[in-house]
Amino acid sequence: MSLPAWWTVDPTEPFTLGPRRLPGRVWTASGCFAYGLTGHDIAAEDLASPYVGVGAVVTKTVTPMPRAGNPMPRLVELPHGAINSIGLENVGFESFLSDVLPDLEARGVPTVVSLAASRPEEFGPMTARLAEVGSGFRHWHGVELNLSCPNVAEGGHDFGSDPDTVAACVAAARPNLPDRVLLAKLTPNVARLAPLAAAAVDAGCDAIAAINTVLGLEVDLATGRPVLPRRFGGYSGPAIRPIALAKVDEIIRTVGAPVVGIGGIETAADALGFFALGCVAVQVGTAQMRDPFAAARTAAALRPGRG
Amino acid sequence: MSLPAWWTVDPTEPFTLGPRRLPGRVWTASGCFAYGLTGHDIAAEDLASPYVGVGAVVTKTVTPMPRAGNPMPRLVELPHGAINSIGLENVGFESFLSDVLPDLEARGVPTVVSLAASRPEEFGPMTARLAEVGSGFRHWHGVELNLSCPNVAEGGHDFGSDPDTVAACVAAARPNLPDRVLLAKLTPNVARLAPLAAAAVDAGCDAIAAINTVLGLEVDLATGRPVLPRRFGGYSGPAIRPIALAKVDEIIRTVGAPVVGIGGIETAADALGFFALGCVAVQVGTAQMRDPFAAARTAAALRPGRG
Amino acid sequence: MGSVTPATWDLTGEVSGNAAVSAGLYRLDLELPRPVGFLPGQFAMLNLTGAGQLVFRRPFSILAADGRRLSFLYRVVGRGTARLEALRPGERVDCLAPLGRAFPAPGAATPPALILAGGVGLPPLHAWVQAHGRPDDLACFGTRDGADVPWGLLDARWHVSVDRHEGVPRERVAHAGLVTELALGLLGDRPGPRLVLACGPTPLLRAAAGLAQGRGWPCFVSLEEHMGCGYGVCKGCVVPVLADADPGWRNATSCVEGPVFDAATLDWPRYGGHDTEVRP
Amino acid sequence: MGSVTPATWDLTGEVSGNAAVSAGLYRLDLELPRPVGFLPGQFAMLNLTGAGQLVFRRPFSILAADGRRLSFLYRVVGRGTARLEALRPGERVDCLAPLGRAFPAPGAATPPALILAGGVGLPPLHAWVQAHGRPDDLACFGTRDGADVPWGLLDARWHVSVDRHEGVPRERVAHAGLVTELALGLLGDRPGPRLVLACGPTPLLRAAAGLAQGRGWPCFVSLEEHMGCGYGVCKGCVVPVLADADPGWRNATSCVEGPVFDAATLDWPRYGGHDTEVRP
Ligand SMILES: Cc1cc2nc3c(=O)[nH]c(=O)nc-3n(C[C@H](O)[C@H](O)[C@H](O)COP(=O)(O)OP(=O)(O)OC[C@H]3O[C@@H](n4cnc5c(N)ncnc54)[C@H](O)[C@@H]3O)c2cc1C
Ligand SMILES: Cc1cc2nc3c(=O)[nH]c(=O)nc-3n(C[C@H](O)[C@H](O)[C@H](O)COP(=O)(O)OP(=O)(O)OC[C@H]3O[C@@H](n4cnc5c(N)ncnc54)[C@H](O)[C@@H]3O)c2cc1C
Ligand SMILES: Cc1cc2nc3c(=O)[nH]c(=O)nc-3n(C[C@H](O)[C@H](O)[C@H](O)COP(=O)(O)O)c2cc1C
Ligand SMILES: Cc1cc2nc3c(=O)[nH]c(=O)nc-3n(C[C@H](O)[C@H](O)[C@H](O)COP(=O)(O)O)c2cc1C
Ligand code: FES
Ligand code: FES
Repeated sequence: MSLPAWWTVDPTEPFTLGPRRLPGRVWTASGCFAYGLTGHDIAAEDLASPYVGVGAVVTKTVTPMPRAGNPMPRLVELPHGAINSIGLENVGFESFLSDVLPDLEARGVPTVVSLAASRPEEFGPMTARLAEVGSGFRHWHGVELNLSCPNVAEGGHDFGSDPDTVAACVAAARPNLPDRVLLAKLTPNVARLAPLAAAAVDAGCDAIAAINTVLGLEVDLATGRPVLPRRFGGYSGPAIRPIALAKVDEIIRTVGAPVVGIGGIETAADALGFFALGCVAVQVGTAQMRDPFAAARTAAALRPGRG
Repeated sequence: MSLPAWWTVDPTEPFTLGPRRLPGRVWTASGCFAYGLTGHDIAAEDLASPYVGVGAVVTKTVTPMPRAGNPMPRLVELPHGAINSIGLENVGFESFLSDVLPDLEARGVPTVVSLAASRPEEFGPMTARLAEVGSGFRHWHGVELNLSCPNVAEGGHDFGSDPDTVAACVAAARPNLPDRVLLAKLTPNVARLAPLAAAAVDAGCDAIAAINTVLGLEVDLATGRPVLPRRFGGYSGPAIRPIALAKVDEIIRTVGAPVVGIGGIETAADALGFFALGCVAVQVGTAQMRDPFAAARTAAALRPGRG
Repeated sequence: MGSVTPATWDLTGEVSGNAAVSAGLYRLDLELPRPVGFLPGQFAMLNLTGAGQLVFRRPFSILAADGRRLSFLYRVVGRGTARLEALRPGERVDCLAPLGRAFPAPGAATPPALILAGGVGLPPLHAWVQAHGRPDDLACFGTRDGADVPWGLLDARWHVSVDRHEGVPRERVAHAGLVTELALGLLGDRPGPRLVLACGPTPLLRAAAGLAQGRGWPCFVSLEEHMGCGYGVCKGCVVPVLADADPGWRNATSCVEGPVFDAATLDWPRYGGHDTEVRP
Repeated sequence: MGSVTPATWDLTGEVSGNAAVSAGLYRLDLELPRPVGFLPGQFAMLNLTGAGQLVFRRPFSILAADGRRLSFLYRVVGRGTARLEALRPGERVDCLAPLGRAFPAPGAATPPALILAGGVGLPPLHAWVQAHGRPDDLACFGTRDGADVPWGLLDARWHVSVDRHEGVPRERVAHAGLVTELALGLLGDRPGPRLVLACGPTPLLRAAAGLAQGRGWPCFVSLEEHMGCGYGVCKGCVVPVLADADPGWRNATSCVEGPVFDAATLDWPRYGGHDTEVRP
């Protein structure tokens, strides 16, 4: 793809977001790149590692306690995307702090930590502990509050759809993160995102991350039953990109807050659409699961004079 | 596709919905097959006409006054669907009554009339006039209230997202249609469809039609601007099928009302997913625009012993 | 005219030929399960089958019909035409045809034609010349440079103009400049009237309409709107035409009321038009 | 073992061969831009390129590696494998390989192997026999009927069992019944222990694990879970393994901690397993 004339930014160069300089504008989305690669590395002919030029790895959402997640199958491919009901399987906050985060720091992986909790207040102590452990860390850049995991709550409806709760979550976390970026990740499964975004921004977050997965369902035609044991799941991938663009546009035009765009980004062209609307950065999710170099190649292809 | 064992219904046979016998369970969706074919006919080798086995043509939504619709471009293909901002271009209620409906009756096209208005009360007089003109008609089977056109109202948010208004629309129409089926077509651009569906059913409609298009946006990368002059449009086609299935399932399981499933149906397999969840009928929209025989072939392929 | 229009068929054909006929133009030949007729100016909606299937078919003017074969000329500008170009003989293509209004057939009283074809606007007018061409018609084709011209298709009846001369075969003639300039030059002071028929980029259509209007000549143009369905059901292809009733114009469905319009009936100031550009 | 595992590469290869090797099995050969190593039991994540690209790659055990060539055996069961089957030489395929844990390589103290391969579970064990096979190993392959057996791949070391005998070539032998029955028959009262290695339908894996557990033999099975990423980042492929900590089990990521597991570590009652079925 030849880059359009209006595109002049190099997304592999550092930029300022809230109180923080981040290494780049193309990130990997939470839950789609785990806690980065662990154990094994992966190489390609054009790029030495999947991290090249990637601005941040948003780690898999961690919860106060470890979670085994939902029963299998919990990730199913659809013709134009995927639906998942992983159910936030994660190692739990404490072992994340003791094992995962120090390892990411040691390996120099630019990291944004995704957190979820069942009550807004919990984000206070969690971010406090995080700030403590990560105080000296140079590669830990901030926190993304996952206020929107449709596949945890039954039927996919969660506390992230109420402005007051959103504000409470952000307010609980902000004071503990004076020098790190704080993002609120919102659910698209609401009539209007703007009020939620406005509440998050007023409560002090630096940017909105949107969107999380869209509530979806697929049927196993052989049995006539939903393919996921929990019926519903989170719909992601190329199919939801136009929905994400609409939500992002709604936020940018009505709230004016910095937005990190997420949803169906597979290529540099897809990412450009989000940047065109005014996103300060983007995240690659489902495509990163398919192609370990998806985010890295997207970033590389968006370097002016390179595309 | 070989039909699964659980599927035993012949969708080309009449079935009862509310006060009415309808000719079949596979319909064409409003706005995707105009007022049926006009002037020219279309033939194929397997089927003599696009109407064969089709239960109903839901006509393009008509409004009290004629509308020219939105500026061009107003229909754009996306990789896995389409986004439209036609803006309800239509001939207007009066010429629909005088020219279109009698013609459909004369040609024996099974018809469900889609109506929209800007105030709930308007559905009263409209359905009254309709019942008057169509009193003797054998092929006019009912009315679908379009409470959900995201591309008319600015930003795509419309009165169809408030339960009381939905109830008022249905209540205004019901008394005038004692012997015709009455459907309420709802917008998916809300957090929960169930309350809207419940309101419509309590107010007396026979079935819920879901879903209408999903709010979406696409960017023209050459200019960096949205491809549609109105920025937002209605997203339709295969990409939204899993979203439609989720919404339909929500309604069926929480309200228990009969549902006519709509959203991304291109093939018999797609339709089966909706029937598996309990839909009494389905509508083919975007696929019908591409393939005049989409609904007819879907119906034919779903006849047990034929598939 | 709708009455004499051949029946429309929804058929799946097999590619029997798909090759370049010039630097920028490809010819696609489809073998259909049965013959379909067409009138010059009518089009087909084509789509790929299988994984390459597009959400919407794409409109292409019919170049020629010969028994069960239907032929097209196309230019690669985006997703769909790129997939068309990759088709190999034997692969299947969905074809809905014929569709739309044709260019008028000349009657005894019809003045000689002045034909203005620009770039990929050639096929419908080439078909018209094959079907209705008369000795004193004047057929002009214009494109960017000599290499873009499908010389093999253009017999002596066709006059060619190009912006850049390179690529013009030694034995062929190509004039410099716009196709309208070429036409006016050839007309010289020969008396009118002329039946003006035009297909190509919007500027060419505007020029043709202006030229005809100025002289009071009849003029028909073929518009290339984005299309969803191609058979009149989506209203995604409308163009503004003059109307008696308020507000003095109305939307015409270009796939059914067009693509060929009497230039005098179009609301030109309100018409946006658009030209196919290759996407970045 | 992870340490000795060859490096994982994300490469785009060219199809150099793609043909049926039995009624139900196809062999795919990919020419990669560079050689990649593998250990028997490891797999690759494959995807098509262009319009046929899938949202997720598909996991396939590596049958063999020869220089820059990587080979696979596959069965057509759905969307992706149907597209694989349509690939012609020269077409491009994305290949992420090698991935996952391999079957253990035998050491001096390792007892002779008892190999149980069912249907499309053959490739990793065929690779193991090629790499590590010893004279007193016992290799058994079972499938539905004789026509499904890739006879060309199976040398004299392989014993074959089929449910239905038709399709068995005159010069070859095939026993009737389940592959586990065949194995037990061949074992007769020869003394154990055996290193049991199994890959195939879940019932076969359960039988293999039971057989080994009853005799206190070591047993390794390769599980075929649905996979999203294949490289450990999505948690869509988990299987339950026994754990000391509460609640006595945990999810293991089968693409990274597997697909080969020590049968004794799996929480069999909790394991759903699933077999690839052709979708209606
Ligand atoms: C009645 C009619 C007859 C036509 N006849 C021919 C013909 O004989 N040969 C030929 O090469 N082309 C013809 N066209 C144009 C052709 O339909 C488009 O070039 C084609 O649809 C582009 O498809 P795509 O997927 O490659 O491009 P897209 O990816 O869809 O778009 C690429 C570019 O093409 C433009 N475009 C998309 N659809 C259309 C459209 N329907 N009309 C005009 N521009 C469009 C877009 O604005 C964009 O700039 C005709 C169009 C119409 C309406
Ligand atoms: C580690 C591993 C190694 C494998 N090795 C081989 C091999 O060497 N040869 C071979 O033919 N197959 C192998 N498989 C199975 C192969 O991955 C699936 O058959 C393939 O993904 C199906 O893709 P599809 O698009 O054709 O089917 P889909 O349309 O995706 O599904 C069709 C059917 O296949 C089932 N299915 C889908 N994905 C998987 C999966 N990952 N595992 C099992 N069943 C699945 C579905 O439940 C459904 O019944 C392996 C699987 C794994 C996990
Ligand atoms: C398998 C899977 C797991 C996910 N897990 C998380 C998660 O733990 N936390 C979170 O905030 N989002 C999670 N997401 C959502 C993604 O981060 C992203 O918001 C969404 O998938 C849309 O982007 P995409 O279309 O590029 O995938 C997950 C998505 C997938 C597909
Ligand atoms: C071009 C276009 C026009 C439409 N017009 C209407 C309309 O007038 N009234 C209405 O209720 N729905 C309208 N719809 C929505 C469809 O009826 C249908 O609900 C939606 O497209 C989802 O179904 P699909 O994915 O099969 O297209 C329109 C959709 C399209 C694509
Ligand atoms: S393209 Fe659909 S009405 Fe003309
Ligand atoms: S398939 Fe993604 S973690 Fe195993």
